Amino acid sequence: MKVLYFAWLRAKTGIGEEEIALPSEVVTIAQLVELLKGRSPGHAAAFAEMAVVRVAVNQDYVGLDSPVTTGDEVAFFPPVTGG
Amino acid sequence: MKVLYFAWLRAKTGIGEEEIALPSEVVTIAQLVELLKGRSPGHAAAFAEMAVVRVAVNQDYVGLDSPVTTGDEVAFFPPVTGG
Amino acid sequence: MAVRVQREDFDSGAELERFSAGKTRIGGICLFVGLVRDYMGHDPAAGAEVRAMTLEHYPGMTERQLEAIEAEARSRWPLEDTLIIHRYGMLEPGERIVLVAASSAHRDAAFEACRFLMDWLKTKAPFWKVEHTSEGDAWVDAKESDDAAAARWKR
Amino acid sequence: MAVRVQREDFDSGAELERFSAGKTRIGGICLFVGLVRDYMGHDPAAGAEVRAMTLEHYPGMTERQLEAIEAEARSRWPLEDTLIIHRYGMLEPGERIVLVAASSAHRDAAFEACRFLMDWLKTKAPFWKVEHTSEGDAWVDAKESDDAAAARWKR
Repeated sequence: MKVLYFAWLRAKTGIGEEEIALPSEVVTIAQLVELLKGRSPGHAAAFAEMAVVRVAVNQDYVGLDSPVTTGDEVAFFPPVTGG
Repeated sequence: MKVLYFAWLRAKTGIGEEEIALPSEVVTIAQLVELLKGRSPGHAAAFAEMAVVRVAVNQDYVGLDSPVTTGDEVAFFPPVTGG
Repeated sequence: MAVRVQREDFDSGAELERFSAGKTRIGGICLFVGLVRDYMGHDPAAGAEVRAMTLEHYPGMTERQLEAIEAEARSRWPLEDTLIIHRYGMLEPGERIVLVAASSAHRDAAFEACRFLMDWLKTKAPFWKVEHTSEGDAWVDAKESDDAAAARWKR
Repeated sequence: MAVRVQREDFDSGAELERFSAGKTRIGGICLFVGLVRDYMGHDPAAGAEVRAMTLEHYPGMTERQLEAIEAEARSRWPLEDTLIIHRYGMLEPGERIVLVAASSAHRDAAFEACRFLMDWLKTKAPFWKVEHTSEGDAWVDAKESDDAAAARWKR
């Protein structure tokens, strides 16, 4: 699974993109977040306040209870500030 | 007094502008309209339906009960259709 | 802050560029350009073909009213700049009639002021259109929808 | 109907001209251009000076979201044409960030669609700004006022 980080989530994790081997028990975004938090203190910091984290699966917005599978592209980022 | 006509009021009266000697008893727009109606059948036709006639005195919109004096510039025209 | 009433066409692109050039305090510019349509009324299939239109106006009062509308917009919103250009004379389908623009630090003010300028201009600026159509000439009637649009801004 | 996401600047005047050229069925074009401001927050006197900003985005998702926003606008209003251009990369105060435009036979549709495009873009298109200020770099926070503006169009 490809995981992407943007803006301050990228700054906190220290990476823009990583490949994750998805354990079979991880089937939702919320479970994926718990898994990712354990990867580094930076990851834990990035996901400390989920109210300000937005999630996209395959480039569409989804909620934390949304399903994920191993071929998905999952992106985490703050509320957008374009325009 | 200078009286101006625009759009179909100009077309109906047949004139764009005329000088009027204002009788002393004519002190409101409504009285002026009655006076002008008598000038020609075209004038009478132009003022037949006052609901679709707008009035400006010295280039500001006014109502029919507004006062007029001899030095004023009075304009009659339909509801505007610019833009 | 400017009002221009003119027979000749204007360069809407150049006006827009001029509006933004060197501005570092404005968040946005909202601009509207009105063009001549080639059919009468609301339905292209039903309305007679418009070959041209002539815009008559009341010189002096037009500028006065447009300046008052512009001043009203600037009293209602925190605007950096405003511009109104309106043409008169004979215009063919596709030609520009009017340009209004407003810039502000914040986009809501720019959008609202621009729309306000158009809505008030439509019901207050002394212009009249006569359409030269395939069925003869016809003075354009004022629209109730324009009165309703202007009434939105009453207060 | 077009969406462009690009690093380089665009010619807003030329885009506007292209939007109107040869169009005889549209009553009006509404266009909005957003520029980089040189101060943080809402108050030029209180906010730190912004020397530049960098716009990051999510390539692929950005285009997808902008196309969805454009399609939504066209489903809501009878539009002749729409355009969204959004830049990314480092921008200095006064530079153009975004252009949205909508044309329609009727001005209300053009105004509303243009504002809708901006309001939805502001809350849905995956762009993030980091401001390079006299007090260091700072990610721009999303604004509640933008959420409120987008919520206006809920239905």
